[in-house]
Amino acid sequence: MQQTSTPSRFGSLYGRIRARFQDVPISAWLVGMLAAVLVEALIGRDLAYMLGLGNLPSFFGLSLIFKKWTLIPSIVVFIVVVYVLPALGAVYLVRWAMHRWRGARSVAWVQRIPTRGYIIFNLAFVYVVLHFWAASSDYRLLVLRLLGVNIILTLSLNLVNGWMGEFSVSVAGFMAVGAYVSSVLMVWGFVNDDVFGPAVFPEAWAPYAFPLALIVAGAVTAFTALAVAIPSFRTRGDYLAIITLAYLFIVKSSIENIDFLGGARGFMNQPKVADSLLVVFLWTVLAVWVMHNYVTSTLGKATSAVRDNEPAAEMMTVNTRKVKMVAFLTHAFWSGVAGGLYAHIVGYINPGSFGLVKSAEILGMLYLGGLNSVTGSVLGTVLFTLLSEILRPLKLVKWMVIPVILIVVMIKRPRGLLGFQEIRLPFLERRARAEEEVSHAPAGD
Amino acid sequence: MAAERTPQLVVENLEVYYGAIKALHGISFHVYPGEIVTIIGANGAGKTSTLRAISRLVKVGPETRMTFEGHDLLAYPPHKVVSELGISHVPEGRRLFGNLTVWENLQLATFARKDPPEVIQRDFDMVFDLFPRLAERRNQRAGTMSGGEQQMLAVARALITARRMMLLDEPSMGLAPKLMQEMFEALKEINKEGTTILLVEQNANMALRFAQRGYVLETGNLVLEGPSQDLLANPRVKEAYLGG
Amino acid sequence: MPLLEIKDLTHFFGGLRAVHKFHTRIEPGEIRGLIGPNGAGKTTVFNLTTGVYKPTQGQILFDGQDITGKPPHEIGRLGISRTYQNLRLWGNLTALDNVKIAFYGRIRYGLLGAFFGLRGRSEEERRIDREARELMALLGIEQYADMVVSGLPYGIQRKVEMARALATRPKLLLLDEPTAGMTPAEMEETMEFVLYIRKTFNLTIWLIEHKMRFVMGLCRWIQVLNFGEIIAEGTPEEVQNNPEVIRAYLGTAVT
Amino acid sequence: MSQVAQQLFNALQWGSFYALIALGYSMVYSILMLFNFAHGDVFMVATYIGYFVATLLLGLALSGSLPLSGVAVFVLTLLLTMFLASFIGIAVERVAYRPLRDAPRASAAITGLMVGIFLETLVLYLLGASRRNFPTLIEVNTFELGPVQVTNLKVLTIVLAVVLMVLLHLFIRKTKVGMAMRAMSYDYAVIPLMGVPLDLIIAFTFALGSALAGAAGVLFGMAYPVLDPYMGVLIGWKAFVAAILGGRGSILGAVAGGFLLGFIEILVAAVLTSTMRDLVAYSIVLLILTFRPYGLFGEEHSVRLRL
Repeated sequence: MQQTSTPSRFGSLYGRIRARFQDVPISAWLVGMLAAVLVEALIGRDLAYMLGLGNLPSFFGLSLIFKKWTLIPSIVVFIVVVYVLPALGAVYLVRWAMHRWRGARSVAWVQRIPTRGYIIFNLAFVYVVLHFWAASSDYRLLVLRLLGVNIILTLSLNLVNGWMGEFSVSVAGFMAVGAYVSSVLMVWGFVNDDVFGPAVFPEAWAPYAFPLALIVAGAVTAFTALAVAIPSFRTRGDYLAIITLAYLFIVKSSIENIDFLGGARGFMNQPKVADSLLVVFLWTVLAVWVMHNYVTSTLGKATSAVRDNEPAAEMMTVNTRKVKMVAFLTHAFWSGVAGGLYAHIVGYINPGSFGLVKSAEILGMLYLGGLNSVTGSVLGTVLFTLLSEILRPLKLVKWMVIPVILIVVMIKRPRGLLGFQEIRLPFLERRARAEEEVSHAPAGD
Repeated sequence: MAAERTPQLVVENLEVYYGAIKALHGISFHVYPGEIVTIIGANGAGKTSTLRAISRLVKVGPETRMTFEGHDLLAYPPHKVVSELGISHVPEGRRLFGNLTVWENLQLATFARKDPPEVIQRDFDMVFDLFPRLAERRNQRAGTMSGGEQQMLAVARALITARRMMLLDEPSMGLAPKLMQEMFEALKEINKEGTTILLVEQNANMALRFAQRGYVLETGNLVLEGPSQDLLANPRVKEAYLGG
Repeated sequence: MPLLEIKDLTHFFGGLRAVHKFHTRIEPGEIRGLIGPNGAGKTTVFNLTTGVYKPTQGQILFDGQDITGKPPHEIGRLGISRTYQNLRLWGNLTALDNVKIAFYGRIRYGLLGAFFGLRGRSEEERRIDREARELMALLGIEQYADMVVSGLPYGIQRKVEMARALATRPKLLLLDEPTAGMTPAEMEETMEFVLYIRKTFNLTIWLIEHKMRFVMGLCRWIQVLNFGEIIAEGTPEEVQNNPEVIRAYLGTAVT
Repeated sequence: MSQVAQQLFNALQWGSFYALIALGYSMVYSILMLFNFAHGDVFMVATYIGYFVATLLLGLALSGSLPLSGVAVFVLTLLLTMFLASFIGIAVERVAYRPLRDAPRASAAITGLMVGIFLETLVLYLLGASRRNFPTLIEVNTFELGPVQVTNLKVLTIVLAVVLMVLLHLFIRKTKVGMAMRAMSYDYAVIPLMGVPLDLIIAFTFALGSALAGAAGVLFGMAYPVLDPYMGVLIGWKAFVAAILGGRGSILGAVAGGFLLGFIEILVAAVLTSTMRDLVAYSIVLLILTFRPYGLFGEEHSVRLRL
């Protein structure tokens, strides 16, 4: 009844920071991060020891706060010396260099790289930074790979819960189907197993077959998702939520009842094909890219039209059944792929890992980041994961703190941190626009 | 004629926003006790918003002042505007509780009243007297009645909740001309018993013949006001609202 | 040949008869009016024509083709478009996206193009973007293109809805109370606007309206509906003086 | 034959639990069009409250400080638990739903889920992982009812559940507050125009639903005395499904859905194996909802008017 429109403090703070660093290209930030990561690799361990932090802290020392609050000064020193100073130093250096050599040939050459190439270049850069950061501990590596999986899950869920405006809770069920299908395929093909017999193919092929197994897993998941997609033609909203809930329980219960899948005991022996960060990183990038493409295309935007007013969408030539189908099946496909990745990262799955709690966790990430936002999903997942890892020392209390944080965020920003908006990269947009004009000028239609 | 009386309802600088859209741009008007006043205007001009603002169902702008019999309206939550100040509201589209019977709809309207049962009973009698058809249908579900009967119930329900002032939002909507006539007769009756009436209507002709004074609302601004006869004779009103 | 021909159209909601034996023939280029009291079944007729409901009985021929029982998106593709009595825009999207999505039926890339951004897609998107902006410019609302539509003033939203309806390239445009909530001056403007779009887009128009002045000014033939049945039809003058119409609809209020 | 009758009693008993909890979901849904995802955990907390109240009263009675008979202890436990549980409901509404009343409903669903997780963790944190045993309030007796052996506890559960449902029905039909609740389920926004305080009715609805969950908690605790903080997840979600199965927001539907689910589950466990219980039960739910998208007693709500 009453209107609540609060221009948030977050927005203005974000705006101020953005204004301050608007002209810094992403690459400069990445150089900054790389600098921080390298400094950490060089002196991190020694400095941490000197400051009494013990071993190199996994998450910037933040989680140590909850172990021993007296360490706070040391942690602040550590963060400033190891991360902030090198990063800012590098950023300013790049800025200065750009200014100094403005118009120089090499700079002009960089500026001529097409946008797509530029993005690939930056993504590679991101990967390098993450790679070095994860090099120092297996724990970080594991968290990063799971983060990738969660990003795929959150974004694919956003397609249905955000762009489509439904409330799906079956994400963990989709994940389970993908995890089991891909695991069975890989174990059958490449592992000498008690249940599935000797390996069918040489083990060396496993890494190359893995993508195929994931795609098959995704496809099978999408097929099972018809159980959810078809009812969506007739009903909307809450009932669909229940149907997805029933789907989740059915999947879980089915697995428990299928003997060769190990039932409730679980399933293991997955070949180690997702141990490298690169594999997960590439899949994550692919998923984000594909889904981003879809939701920014006019064809994909019709999903939001179905959400906002279905009869009007139908009248305006939108095939609403097809749109719903695509949204659900895409959601299911990528959740299945993510499940497959998850199974091979963890190397052990059981029905218990794909319960309602998993769905609730992904929902939490999604709504924290905000609906209808690709960057929001990524941000929400990263923040949630970071928070979860940082609060790990609190043990049980963590699961009282995280809900409280989420409740507060929901009350303050009911649409999540980035609901219905994207983090814009003005630098990139300017670039793309300039390119558009150049490429389009001669055509002149 | 009303110069020395003090107004019962004073609205000053009423502003209403829906998100970024401004529905009312700071309108001011007043209603004297016992009067029938109408606000006419096109659909979307802000008539409904005006009534909803008085009933405190929508947020108003920071400059808005509203008093009712000397009380600051803005200090009252919506249900107390009804139960403590005595302003009832017949909303647009009637908004009856279709799953409740006629009698239950009326019974619910007594929720906040602290009067003894016999007083309430007298009100019920009065209402059934006014609209005998409701008495016949007291056990029928409100949702299954015809449009005209529903409109009677909506007015009856408002009469039971409170009767110092009644806000009426398009009571003629969807009524056949004959029923409309009956409805306005009944409203006249109610007014005679001492209830001030503020009426919002698209059917300007009907409204102006019924009311003593009128205001003309266009896209969130009051553009004309005056005694009904003057408005009925006004060429601009004629052209715009009375079908030329 | 009439552009739209409806024969013997009858529709029940549950046991309730909403439309009874409705018929019409609308010639290309015509502006046709449909009037009647609230609840007479006017919007139901529109909903039946556009495929929202499947008629209980009757036949609808559009452009020589039987469209009875076809789903709305196909009927939309064949060339019928509409606006709504209470705006039905996609509130969370920008005005431009509202118009662009109405190109859906004519998008020339498929799902693969949407997912993988193949070459055809960017060209098509550019075309849609350009055409949508041009359309908005013709209606004088290009400056609102990138704003979220639910935050726009009512009048602009109406025009966005019109632009959206035109983006499907209709031959027949159904307008459901196009002047609802308009001031008299705005109504005059809308009259001219309707004539303008009819000429510019070579349209046939069928409209529901309550404002007699508007209907009388635009339509040469009017049908009057009451309780789902046609109680009168004819030229504006004939309808206006028809005693049954006066009794059921116009009442004494119209002088 | 007696086997069938036996299972019938089990089904009625489980149906009673589900129905009592499902009512809480349905009542909140009918007035706010919102699923109270924390309700299962409200049931869990209520069961723990019942455990503490029962232990305390039993201790007092046994030590002789309070002259209470066994039945009196049970009745007091039930009433006190219902009373205290209602405050959990009110608190949940206050924290998770009231601040978000004008927000997108999905956001409120998230806060509900989070409150649920919070409650589970809180109980786990306060009471530790060790499972608690609900004290025996009533000596369990088995007696013959024709060819069927039943326990007095089962009969008590079923009878009490039915009594509570009848009372609820009468309350909703006959009192003004009940009328206001029904009216609100039809048109939420005009309620204040009747002079009815909206917030109070909403809080009261939550309280009522939670009190019923409290009753379910005591009865459940007596029948299945091992309590753990995640019991609300298991039983709560099933009750939720039952509420939907019956038709969202329908009181009769919640009761019917609860009993139906109880029957399906017991039937599957009896005919197949108990491990297939969830699988078959949820498949049936999926089928029912695919072909009757609005549940057994639900109607397709038109988009609700908001004044």
